[in-house]
Amino acid sequence: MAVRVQMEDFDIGAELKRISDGRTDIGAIVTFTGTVRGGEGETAITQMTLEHYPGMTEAELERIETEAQRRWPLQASLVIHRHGTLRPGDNIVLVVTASRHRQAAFEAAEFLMDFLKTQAPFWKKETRADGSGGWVDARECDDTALTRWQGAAATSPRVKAAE
Amino acid sequence: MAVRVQMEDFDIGAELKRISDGRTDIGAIVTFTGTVRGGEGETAITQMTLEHYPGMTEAELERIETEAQRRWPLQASLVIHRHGTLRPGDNIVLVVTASRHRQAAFEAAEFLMDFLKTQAPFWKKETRADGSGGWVDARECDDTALTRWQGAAATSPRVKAAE
Amino acid sequence: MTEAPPATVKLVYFAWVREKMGRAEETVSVPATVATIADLVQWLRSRGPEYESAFERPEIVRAAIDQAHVKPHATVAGAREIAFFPPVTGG
Amino acid sequence: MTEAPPATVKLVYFAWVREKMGRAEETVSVPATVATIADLVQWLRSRGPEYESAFERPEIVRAAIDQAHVKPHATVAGAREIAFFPPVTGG
Repeated sequence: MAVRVQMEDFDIGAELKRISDGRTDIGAIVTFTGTVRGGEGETAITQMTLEHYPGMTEAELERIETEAQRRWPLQASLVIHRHGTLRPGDNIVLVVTASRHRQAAFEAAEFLMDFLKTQAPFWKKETRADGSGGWVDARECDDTALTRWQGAAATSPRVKAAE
Repeated sequence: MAVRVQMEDFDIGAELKRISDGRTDIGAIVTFTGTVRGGEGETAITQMTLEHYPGMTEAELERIETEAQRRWPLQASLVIHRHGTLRPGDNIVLVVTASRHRQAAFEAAEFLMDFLKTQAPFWKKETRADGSGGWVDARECDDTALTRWQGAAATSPRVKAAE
Repeated sequence: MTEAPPATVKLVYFAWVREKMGRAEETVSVPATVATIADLVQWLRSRGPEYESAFERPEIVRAAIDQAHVKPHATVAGAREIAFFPPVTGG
Repeated sequence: MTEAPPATVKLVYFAWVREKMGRAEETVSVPATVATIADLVQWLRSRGPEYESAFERPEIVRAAIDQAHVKPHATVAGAREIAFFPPVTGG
């Protein structure tokens, strides 16, 4: 159960090893990795800079992680988010969830990403090949994605059935 | 786009590197790893043997992967399933999906696992600490999980909105 | 039913079906009266105690023809390999 | 409104709010008539062209009090640090 905000890249294999080594109570591990997309031609992204709100970022990520743990029976969870200047293909974010059953791991990972996308204070600025660029606009569908978690019980019926 | 059925373990970090290295068209990568759970006391699992139907296994996994590619815009996908004798903590299955957006990657990974669980010809036999054990019964909730994919269009409305 | 000659087909068994059968595969001559998987199961059950045991609850035994899942009403004509196995439990 | 003395509060800005403001943070004395985030935004807009530019469309600027998201009607009394920023775009 950890959140990290860092400039350095992360090593997914090493993080998974750290989470699951020596443990026999985990049945399902889901990872989500978000990466910088490049695009092509004049509007290709050459650089992506991530600004964040030190202090609040960590607090928000911990709050979201705690809420995921409250809703699903998680054996482990991890959120790593990078800031600073990144290039196409670079990792931005890693979410890992471990549970006894796959549905809890999948749902918790999606929940973490949906809330991270709309609540964690990060802002992306793009630089494009033609010199244009600027701050990335928030996507309305990210807000829409949140609505599916409204009113969800501590454990969803589907997960309960799988226990 | 690949399926592999093997006795050897897999290295998630290496597989992810192989999928995403040098690519800038991927924005989201989801992995699912299924592992052997151990339990405790007399009923603790000491060993898990996976039997499969060579030939049909590969054919089914490819069929399921092709269907996932038809339904979601995937940049890459991978399914690795082990057979033979495994111990608690060991990896059983790896599913990787890569797409431009997170919703497609999440949904495709869940779809692959739901169909793999009910269609791919694998059978688990457990050995427990007290000498008991036997063939694992199929779980009814795995069949139930399939129903959510019925009637889904080639691309779900939620993914379409995110494009 | 026409008086067609018996068809030769390879049968393969997995998991507890294989264990109850005491063998992983065999080749049998199926009488022409056997049209579907359900017919084949019924015919196999008459062949001995190991078949009777393996197909004791035929509704839970799954089948594949030439490595593709089929239902009990699937026709077996032309099949080269027919598999019987419990519900799958991989993943 | 009571005639309370002005409260001193640290303001922090991020992303294009920071750029339009030309600074990342400042400490201001907020008159006691400012009760809510919406009041604070209205008062800030009167302080100069950079504030006017940053809060040109106040409905899209988000706020946090002491590092927790708040709505425009949130009360600012007792706040040590108030942040203004665009909708977040991480992940």
